[in-house]
Amino acid sequence: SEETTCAFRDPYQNDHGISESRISQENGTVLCMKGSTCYGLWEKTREGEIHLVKQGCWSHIGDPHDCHSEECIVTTTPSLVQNGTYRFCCCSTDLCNVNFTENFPPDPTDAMPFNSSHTFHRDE
Amino acid sequence: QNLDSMLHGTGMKSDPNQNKQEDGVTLAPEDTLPFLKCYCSGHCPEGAINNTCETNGHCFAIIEEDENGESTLASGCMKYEGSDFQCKDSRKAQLRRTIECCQTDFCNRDLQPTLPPPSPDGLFDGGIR
Amino acid sequence: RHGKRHGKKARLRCSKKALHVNFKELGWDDWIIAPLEYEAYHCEGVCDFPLRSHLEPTNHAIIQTLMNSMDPGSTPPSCCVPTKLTPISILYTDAGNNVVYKQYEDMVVESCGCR
Amino acid sequence: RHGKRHGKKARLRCSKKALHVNFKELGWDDWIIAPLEYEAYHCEGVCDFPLRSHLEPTNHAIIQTLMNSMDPGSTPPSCCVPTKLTPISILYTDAGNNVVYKQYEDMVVESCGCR
Repeated sequence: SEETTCAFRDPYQNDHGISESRISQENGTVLCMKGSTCYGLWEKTREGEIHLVKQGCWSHIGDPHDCHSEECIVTTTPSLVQNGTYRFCCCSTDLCNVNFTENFPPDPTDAMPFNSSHTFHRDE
Repeated sequence: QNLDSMLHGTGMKSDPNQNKQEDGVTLAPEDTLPFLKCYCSGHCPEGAINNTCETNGHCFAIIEEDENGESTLASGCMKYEGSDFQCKDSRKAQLRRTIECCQTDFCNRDLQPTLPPPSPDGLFDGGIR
Repeated sequence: RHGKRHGKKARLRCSKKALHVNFKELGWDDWIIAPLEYEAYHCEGVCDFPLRSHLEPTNHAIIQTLMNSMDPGSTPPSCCVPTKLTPISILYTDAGNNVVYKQYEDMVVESCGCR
Repeated sequence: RHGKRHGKKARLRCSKKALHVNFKELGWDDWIIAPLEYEAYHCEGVCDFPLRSHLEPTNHAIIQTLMNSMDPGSTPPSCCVPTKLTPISILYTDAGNNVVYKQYEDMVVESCGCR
């Protein structure tokens, strides 16, 4: 598969393993190695506000079925980190990680259904 | 039967610890040489002197209970690679145990981890510090 | 009768098997953000004589296998273990609660062999 | 009680053990000139949690060990195998009855680990 261009954001500058030459700071993109996909991480507060946390290359997929969709769709229930407010997704087309949609089973213990299936845009 | 036909003259190098440097990425912690000295008991490396081992990761102490309810305290060296996983351990291990990690010379000599309380359903909520 | 043992359960030879790892079940969904599960595979099965080439045996494994077939009581067989592994990417929060993207090496079995 | 288990045989942890190889007993003294025996060592013992640094565990071996301690029935432990091997030189006669000197790689265990 060809190289993929992904949206890139790493406020902590602590990504391990991405060489500077592949990052274009002006338009906030990164050229990912062959076979890589894109990922995005957002924080969605209880009030529904969306904050971009991180975006970049997802180079090694744990599960062969993961990350092959053309859009960035949050399909798994978020982890407990940050009280479950993080939204993670990965996808395989150029700049597919600019925004995300949610489509995961609501957490049974959660009173308010916190998942709705519509698109959230990148922080401007 | 001829050893030659079975054995290969120039066998494959099986050095699992090649230095994994990729397009300019500096030496990762997992590839640094041992620098930390730890106290070891229970299972020291071959040739260890004065119960001392060396590592590029963490020292640890672990208390664990065996099938007969007998508990043992052991300590030693843990490699950097995978220490995220080993120091956090899993709370769902079948046998009760607690592991503690630290990163200064011989810091594990005085660690006294305590067993987690048994949980009602027989499994326990393993403690990790 | 090529390769068939009638009446006796064919012994499972060294090969790659499934091993689904669920970080939530390990209790790590309080520091790992993604992925929360992945397929790691594992290696299982006997390493018996002759060791096939796809098992990439070392010379030592070949010698040990021969010694085991001569006297199983005194020498254990060689062991079925991963010979090629690949990494996975993990997003997690570190001790300072920073979100870190890291490539963890040797997390997924690509092939098994006798060593 | 540091590291002692009274009354119960301490489980043998992964370590290097003797394995004396005698080419004569293998019936190879009709083509191997020298050496006719050598010490190959072998690796034996349990790989249990936590995997010490001298056992050079891979991340996969660590994850598999953790999964085994959660459910020994569904996931086997990682295996104690050679992680460093060294060669030996052998003098033998080939099919054309020529005397050949060859270095055979990976014939002697230098260190063991869990994989």
